[in-house]
Amino acid sequence: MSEIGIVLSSHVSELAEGVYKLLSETAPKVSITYAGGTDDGDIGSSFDAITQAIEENEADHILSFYDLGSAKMTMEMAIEYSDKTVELFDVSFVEGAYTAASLLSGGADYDRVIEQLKPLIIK
Amino acid sequence: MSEIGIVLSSHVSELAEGVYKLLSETAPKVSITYAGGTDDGDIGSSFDAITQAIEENEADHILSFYDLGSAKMTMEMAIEYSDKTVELFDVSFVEGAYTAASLLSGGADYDRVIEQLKPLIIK
Amino acid sequence: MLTVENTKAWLLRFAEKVEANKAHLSDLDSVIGDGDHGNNMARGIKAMQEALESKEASDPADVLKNASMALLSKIGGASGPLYGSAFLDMSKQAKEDASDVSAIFRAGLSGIQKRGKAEPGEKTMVDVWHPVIKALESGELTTDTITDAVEATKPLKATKGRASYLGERSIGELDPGAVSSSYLFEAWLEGED
Amino acid sequence: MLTVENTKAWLLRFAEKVEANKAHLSDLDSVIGDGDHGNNMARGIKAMQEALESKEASDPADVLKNASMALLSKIGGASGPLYGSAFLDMSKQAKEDASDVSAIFRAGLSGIQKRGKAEPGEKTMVDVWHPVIKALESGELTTDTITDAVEATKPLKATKGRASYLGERSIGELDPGAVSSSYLFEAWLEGED
Ligand SMILES: Nc1ncnc2c1ncn2[C@@H]1O[C@H](COP(=O)(O)OP(=O)(O)O)[C@@H](O)[C@H]1O
Ligand SMILES: Nc1ncnc2c1ncn2[C@@H]1O[C@H](COP(=O)(O)OP(=O)(O)O)[C@@H](O)[C@H]1O
Ligand SMILES: [Mg+2]
Ligand SMILES: [Mg+2]
Ligand SMILES: [Mg+2]
Ligand SMILES: [Mg+2]
Repeated sequence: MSEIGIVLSSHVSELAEGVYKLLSETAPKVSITYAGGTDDGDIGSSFDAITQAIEENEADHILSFYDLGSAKMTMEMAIEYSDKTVELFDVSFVEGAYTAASLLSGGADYDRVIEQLKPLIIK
Repeated sequence: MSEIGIVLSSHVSELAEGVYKLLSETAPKVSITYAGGTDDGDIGSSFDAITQAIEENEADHILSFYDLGSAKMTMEMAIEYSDKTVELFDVSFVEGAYTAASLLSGGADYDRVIEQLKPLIIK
Repeated sequence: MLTVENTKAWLLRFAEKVEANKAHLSDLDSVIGDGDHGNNMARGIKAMQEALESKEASDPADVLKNASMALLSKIGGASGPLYGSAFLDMSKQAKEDASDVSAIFRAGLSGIQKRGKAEPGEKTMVDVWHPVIKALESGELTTDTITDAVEATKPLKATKGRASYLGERSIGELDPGAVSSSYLFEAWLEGED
Repeated sequence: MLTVENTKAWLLRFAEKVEANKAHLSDLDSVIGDGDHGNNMARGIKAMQEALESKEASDPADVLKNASMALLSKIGGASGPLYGSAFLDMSKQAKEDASDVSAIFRAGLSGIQKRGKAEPGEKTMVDVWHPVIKALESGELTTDTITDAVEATKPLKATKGRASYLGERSIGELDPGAVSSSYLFEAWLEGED
């Protein structure tokens, strides 16, 4: 298992699950957890679900990715309430998370991942 | 209905469906169709499914978005075989498609959409 | 001066207004957003009402904190972490000094801005909080201040939140979060009578 | 000179090699990609075999076109549109002149490059197609040419396809698409004996 994990936060349950599948195929040894949609299954974000995704992740150092602004803000709140080190990236959601997962899975170190994420900052 | 439609091409069925849901909520009057995964439901892209998404879209002028490179190449092949005008954007998948859908739904014209997509080019 | 009683009463009046205007809030949001602000707020204030009834509160700070947690957990949209942050920071300030209401609201605004990074003029709830608090600080807050602040969001172009994706197209509509925030302040004013 | 018969026989030998090395191809892909290249190719060549058996072909161009459609539709990975484009352009060239095999393969390479925009040295199947076609054009193609081309992908850093996400980490491994392409050319050479 990679020491660094990935948490995904999306507005839509299927979207979060889909990105998880895409990443898992290429990075089976990276702990990837996700939250998508509200607690009722509507489109939106759930503080509890995001908190759970952070806590359930096997890593204590987490890189996190989100689709739209409100998933970011809810993630930020969850981060404030968590004891883990969770970094939030304003990068392209799918491409950023895929890049991080590939690199971590290939054994790249933290600095290398950060460097490769830079060109994907779009928010 | 907007005269311009949106086609999504993803490697994962849930991912395509999830982005579709995210866009539809905000842009109910834009025709949005999608293809995700292989014909067997595996991770990958299906020429037939992408072709179908293009043909089933109510618009003849289509803006298309993809997650990773191979969904792009398969989309390109489908575009060559189609009679419709389909433009492919090398932008961030979720954010680019969401931007286009929001703008089209708000009645923005083609040039405005293109201009707003420019800063999202990352591939 | 905030007390457990007047804080609860104020928030329950806020909840009533949101409930009564749920469809209106969603309609506004469907023009420049995704059409869920009314549902989001209704879900949040329902959880807030339940929390106010079921949770012990020894001081107004507790009341505000319980409200914060309910709104944060249940709203589900951008307004969730925003109202959540506002009430959390109001709670902290109320803990320090429950008598200075302006300072408490000021802390709420700074919580919203810390979270959402919006300045006045970006067509968000900040455009209600900001002028309302200024008026409150100078002892001049009336319902007109609130109504005017809401109306003033119409000509603004959104540069934060979902509406910002519309660019110029966001001009000419009220901001949904500004409207829901106006209910909070109207509910407050009604308690001041 | 391509004929309906030798084209079919060649593609069936290619199919056999892919089938026999399916696990190997996926293993290679799991190191620098997503581990599906063997499954992808196996799915594609199965559809290709079925098409070769069931579809009428009046000339070798038809055979290549049927193969193209099957691979394009069924592979499901990046190699789908790439092999699909290669066979489509080979078919077009074979329609013009079925006797010039080098020109046919050259058209296939240009189809791959038109689609995937890869130049030699980017650690893709192009790194097999390119030197093999050069050797073919100068009448010097041997199995060694093919093996060497495949081996030469090891030290390369991938800058196209999924492996490119790995950057430096892609160095030191064979490119899966280069290996599957080597089967196509080995199968061709075996027909030349
Ligand atoms: N960054 C921000 N700062 C302040 N307020 C914001 C911000 N983003 C959104 N808002 C407010 O949130 C409201 C929308 O809330 P809501 O519809 O519940 O969330 P969502 O946009 O996620 O669907 C907007 O009308 C605006 O007032
Ligand atoms: N842009 C490209 N140009 C040429 N070949 C490419 C390109 N992208 C990928 N490939 C080839 O495709 C192979 C991977 O195919 P496959 O595993 O079936 O697809 P995917 O990467 O979508 O899972 C790579 O090993 C490489 O040879
Ligand atoms: Mg909304
Ligand atoms: Mg919403
Ligand atoms: Mg692969
Ligand atoms: Mg694949």
